[in-house]
Amino acid sequence: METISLLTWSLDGLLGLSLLWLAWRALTTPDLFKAVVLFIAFGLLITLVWVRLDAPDVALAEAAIGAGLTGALLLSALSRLDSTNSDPAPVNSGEAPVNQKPGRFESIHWWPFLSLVLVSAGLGSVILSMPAAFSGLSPEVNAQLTNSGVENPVTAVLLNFRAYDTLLEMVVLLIALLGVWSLGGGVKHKEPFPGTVLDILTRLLTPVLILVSAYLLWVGAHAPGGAFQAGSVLGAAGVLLMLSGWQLQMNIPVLLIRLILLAGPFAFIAMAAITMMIEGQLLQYPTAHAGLLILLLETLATLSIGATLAALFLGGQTWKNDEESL
Amino acid sequence: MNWDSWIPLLVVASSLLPGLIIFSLPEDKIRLRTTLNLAGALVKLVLVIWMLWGVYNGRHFETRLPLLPDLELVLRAGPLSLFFVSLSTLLWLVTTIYAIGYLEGSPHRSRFFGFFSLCVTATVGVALSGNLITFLIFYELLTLSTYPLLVHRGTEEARHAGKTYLRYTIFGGALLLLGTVWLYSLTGTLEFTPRGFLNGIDAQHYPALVMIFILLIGGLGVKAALFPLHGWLPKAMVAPAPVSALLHAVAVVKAGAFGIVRVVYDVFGVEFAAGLGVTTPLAWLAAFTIIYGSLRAIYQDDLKRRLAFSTISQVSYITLGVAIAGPIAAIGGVVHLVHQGLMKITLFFCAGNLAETLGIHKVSEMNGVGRRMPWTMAAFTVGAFGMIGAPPVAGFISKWYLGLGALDVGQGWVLVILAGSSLLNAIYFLPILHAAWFKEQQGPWPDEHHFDHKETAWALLLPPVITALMALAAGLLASLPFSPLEWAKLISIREFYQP
Amino acid sequence: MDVLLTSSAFAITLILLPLTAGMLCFLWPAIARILGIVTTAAGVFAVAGLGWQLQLNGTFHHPIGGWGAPLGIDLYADGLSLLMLGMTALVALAVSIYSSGYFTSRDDEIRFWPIWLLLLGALNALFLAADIFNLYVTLELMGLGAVALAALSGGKQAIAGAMRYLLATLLGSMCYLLGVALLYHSFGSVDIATLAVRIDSSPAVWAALGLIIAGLALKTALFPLHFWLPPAHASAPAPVSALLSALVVKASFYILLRLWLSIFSPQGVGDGVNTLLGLLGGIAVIWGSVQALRQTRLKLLIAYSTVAQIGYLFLAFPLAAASGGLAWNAVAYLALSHALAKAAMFLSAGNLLRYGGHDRIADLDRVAQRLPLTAGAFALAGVSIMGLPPSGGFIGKWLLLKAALDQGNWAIIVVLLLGGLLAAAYIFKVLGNIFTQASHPHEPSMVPARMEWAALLLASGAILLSFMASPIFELINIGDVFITTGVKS
Amino acid sequence: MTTAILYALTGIGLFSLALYSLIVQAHLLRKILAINIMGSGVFLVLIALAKRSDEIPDPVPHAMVITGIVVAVSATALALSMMLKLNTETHHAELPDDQQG
Repeated sequence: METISLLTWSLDGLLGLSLLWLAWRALTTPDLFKAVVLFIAFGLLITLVWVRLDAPDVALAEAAIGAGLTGALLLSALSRLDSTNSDPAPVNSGEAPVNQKPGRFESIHWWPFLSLVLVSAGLGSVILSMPAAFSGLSPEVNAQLTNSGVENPVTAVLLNFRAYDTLLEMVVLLIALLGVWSLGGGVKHKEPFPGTVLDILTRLLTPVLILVSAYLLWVGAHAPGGAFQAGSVLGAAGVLLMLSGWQLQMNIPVLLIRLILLAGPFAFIAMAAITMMIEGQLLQYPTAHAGLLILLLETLATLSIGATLAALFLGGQTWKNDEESL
Repeated sequence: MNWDSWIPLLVVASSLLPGLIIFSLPEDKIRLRTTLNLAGALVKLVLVIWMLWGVYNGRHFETRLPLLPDLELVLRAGPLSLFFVSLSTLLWLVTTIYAIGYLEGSPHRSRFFGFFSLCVTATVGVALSGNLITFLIFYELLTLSTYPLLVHRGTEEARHAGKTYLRYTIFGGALLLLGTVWLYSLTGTLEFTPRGFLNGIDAQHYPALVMIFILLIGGLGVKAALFPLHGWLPKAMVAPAPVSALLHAVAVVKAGAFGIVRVVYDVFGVEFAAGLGVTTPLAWLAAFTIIYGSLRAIYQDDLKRRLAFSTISQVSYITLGVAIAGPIAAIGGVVHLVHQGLMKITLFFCAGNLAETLGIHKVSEMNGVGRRMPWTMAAFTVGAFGMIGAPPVAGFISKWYLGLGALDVGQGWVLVILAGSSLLNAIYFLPILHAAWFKEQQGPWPDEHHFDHKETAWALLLPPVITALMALAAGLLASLPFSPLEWAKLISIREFYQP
Repeated sequence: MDVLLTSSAFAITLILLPLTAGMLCFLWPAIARILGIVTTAAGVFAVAGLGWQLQLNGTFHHPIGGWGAPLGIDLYADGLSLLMLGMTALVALAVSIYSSGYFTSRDDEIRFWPIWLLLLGALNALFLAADIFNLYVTLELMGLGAVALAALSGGKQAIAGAMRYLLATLLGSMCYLLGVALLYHSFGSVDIATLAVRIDSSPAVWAALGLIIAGLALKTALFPLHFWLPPAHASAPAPVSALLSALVVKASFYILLRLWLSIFSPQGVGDGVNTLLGLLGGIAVIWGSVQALRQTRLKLLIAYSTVAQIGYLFLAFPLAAASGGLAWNAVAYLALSHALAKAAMFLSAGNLLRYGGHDRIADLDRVAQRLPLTAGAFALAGVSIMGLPPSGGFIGKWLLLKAALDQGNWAIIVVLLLGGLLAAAYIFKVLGNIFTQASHPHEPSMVPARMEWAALLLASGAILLSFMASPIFELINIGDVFITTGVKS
Repeated sequence: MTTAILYALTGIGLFSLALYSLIVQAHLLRKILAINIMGSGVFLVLIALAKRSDEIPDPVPHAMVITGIVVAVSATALALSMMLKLNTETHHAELPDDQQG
């Protein structure tokens, strides 16, 4: 039992409470824009919590994807919402909608509230009853870390011990993109000229972002970082470019875009098939050059994650339906 | 795997395969469809005769197919099953000829004959089934294959009749299913064994067995048109004549009656059932249905509805014979299975002829029809006399044995029922005959068709005459070795005196 | 060594082949149609090969990456997963053949085939997984794919239905993931076999049980949580609603069953939960059938019938404890025959919709003559849904009835019989209209033959199931998944 | 009350809070926010409980949470584009039967 000094305890308590308060405010403020901003703040705060819980990889991923990209997605969706009712009180039937009124208490639906208080109390007591000291799988991970080809345990788990999960996860990203594209023509992304400041900033930032993403990819082998974090930074770069009016999707040939999108999942499946042929076990890298293979997988994964996240941000206007050549 | 164990399956398949092929035939392939139909019927007849001869010489025909881990699909040719199989095969051949003539030029015949063959497959399956689960499967298949025939015409009235038919039969099916599974969970076996397989059950299950008996008889009573469950039969007369002839005189109704015979003899064993005290209430119910059916028949002006109510009462003779739990009454009940089939199908054929050639549907329109269609009315008369129980025709024999059997076990009141019902039969049949033969024809026939010099198409005329002759033969030549009566005696001996 | 014929080769192809084919369809939409049919056909052979291998040398076990259970992820296949894989392969083949005729416009084709093949890969991966977190990822992959397909037709109802479905499926996954978290942090592993050994009945296990069952019940649309199913399944395109009702709903039920059999029930952890699930199943059967009876549109009727049939699957939980393998065999058989029959029903509904332009039950204009194969398919599928012999549904109902009667559980007996009667009522309501003339006949548009044959073959499959019961039960019981008494290693 | 337990309880709090607003709120954007917050809650529980012993935390939950975050973002993207499509079709950002609510 680590001796809890008053300082750390108060810091954690403060962080935890503010998380809850931020979440509550984000979910109940009448103004949608304020809700999204609060949600982004919530994302940043939770990144702090991950750092506090010694989970640097997760903190990186959360900052880039959880707060950054999801926030961008929410804001762009909010801007595209039909202007008639993006304001707080949708003027559809005149009567003030129940949950929009700022009144704090009479708007609470008692029945779900009480049942959920019970549920959380129950779960809370379960958490308290769990055994204090618990090592989980870290001994096994440390034992096998040497012949996993990477030093960073999280990357080892992600790309070697549980590589099959990551393979399926790449396909999840792909299927989400296909779903977004199959929903077809959303509102055209009308981007006015970004203004010189943003334009110059983008020109300076993009190469830096790409460099950071490459570094994160490389450092993932022995320190917090890795494919997902690198990919999301790359995606952020793409989003930045698109926000500043660069019509990326117009001048890159469609087949190339699709190949990039498929690079990650395809690499995983090819690797799986090859290792199956050679070693007889799915995704069993020959220990000699496991590190190299993982790095290869990670680079391709970074590329396709970046492209997919940027494409998800673009959302509705799909690249596919303005070309019918194939 | 000698040849004998495949014949029962071949008998069932001999109408299933042509049926499936006919389903896929386009409408205009009349010649191919007719040959397929008749070929299927003839092949089945040959196989049945082969089995009759085999069983007579003591050979054993049984097909066992795996169905469930510890339950099998069993098709076995015992004396009782052969009795019913030969009836349905013979009458299917005759009815096919009749249906081909009757449906000349009407639409959707491929669909009709497809379901027609499916229905006969189900009837033959019901007859040949060796255990209760096979019986249940073919029994439900019978419901499913008769429904499309009922709604064949596609009129709103047909759909309504179909709906009532389903409401009764699906409900009956559910009762039968519950009874069968409950029995299976109690006894662990469902094989039909002469004198039943429930003798070893210990006493504390008796109330459950009574409940099971009620459930089974309830399920079968729907098709056997026992009193409270008969509502669908008169409404089902909206179907075309060959459907009401074969189905509601032979296949569907007989499957119910045959089921009751099976349950009482080969599941419970008639002594065990009598011991349980369930047979006497069944006898009362059957008796009441006989009287009720005949009473209702008197007031029906529509000819087919009158015949339908007469079927309701006649089929309950079989149940009565079985419920009296005496060896001689059993002979009467079982033999009536065939006699009633022959007589009733003749009447329905004649009704179909009258409707098809002269457009007569009402009894009141039948004045002087004997002169216009002498052969049809002659067959009708033979059938009617058989129904009343007049001596030369087969009906008399079954009533005779029923009466004798009732006296043999001291159930005197049955004689009153038999006499009363014969009287009622006379009340609703004789006026028809009188009107047909002795009254003058007033006014033109509602919808007359001329068939140059013959009274109607030969395909419509031949079947009723053949079945009338068969009914007469079953009555006159009752003592020949292969007559229905002798065969019924063989069955009854097997049920009662087998050591 | 002949790596090609080992069971792991078959299992891996079952997972990787659809995924690669999906990506190739995305890359070259022109070949999508042929690739889809070829992949699903290969899938059927792969399942057959896997079944053959399972029969030869028992359950299939493949440690991915060679790391072994607690650390790495294992693939595991026994009789139950084989049954589910076979069901998926058959329905997938029929749906693919059907869709090659259904989706004619290039735009639809581009959107349907990639997602469908990825979904198929997710389904196969789910049935082969032996790791509860891996099950979460496959569940999520399947959910997103199903939602994307449900929204394919683009109408107002379709999008609203798909949105509600997405929210429900995400909520279900979150609850499931919380359950996984609790289990992991109590026993240090997410592998089902290891968990089965280490589990004890601590409060954490109870909470995990509650969360996982709530999450998966929401995804399986068990009674109180079924609100999202009818609009989503009814407004989706016909092949999509077929695979939603037949496969996607069964996948979450499979996980529930798998976890229940191997982790929760050996410890007697869930006795109270048994009766609750049985009760909800019973209400689902009655309520679903009554709702189906009230519908005027065919696809909504079939969707509500799915809600009812799901109820049948949950009826077995209270019976399972005392009836040994019987109740579970019945559930497996009901799931298989329902999948085939329900898929056939939705496909024939799609034919009727394509042919008549509408699916109002009252005006099914003399379809028996003009679309005989579709009418036949619907009728045969209806027979299996009603549980009338000769059909797979009858065998399942018979076994459930037998299990209920052995234990004298009269409530379930009444529900089973009442469910059968209500099913007969709503099936024959449709069949009655198929034969009769509609009030105003209209100009039909022709339906490609392969679409009718796909529905008919599936429906006759459901009927043939009634004669293949004992061989299938032998297959199901490879690896004795249903013997819940002893704790398996 | 170690930090692990504290954060785990916060995770549970987030989970229930988000579940409540998912049920109550009508606007789809709020429902999507609620789903994201619920996800963060579960991830918080996963990682907090991994930190119960004081030496380096167990990396497996970390990998799981990274996978979870990526899955969450893809689900959010799909949900948002579906909401937009529903919005263009019906000019409402609520589900049909919630509209009057």
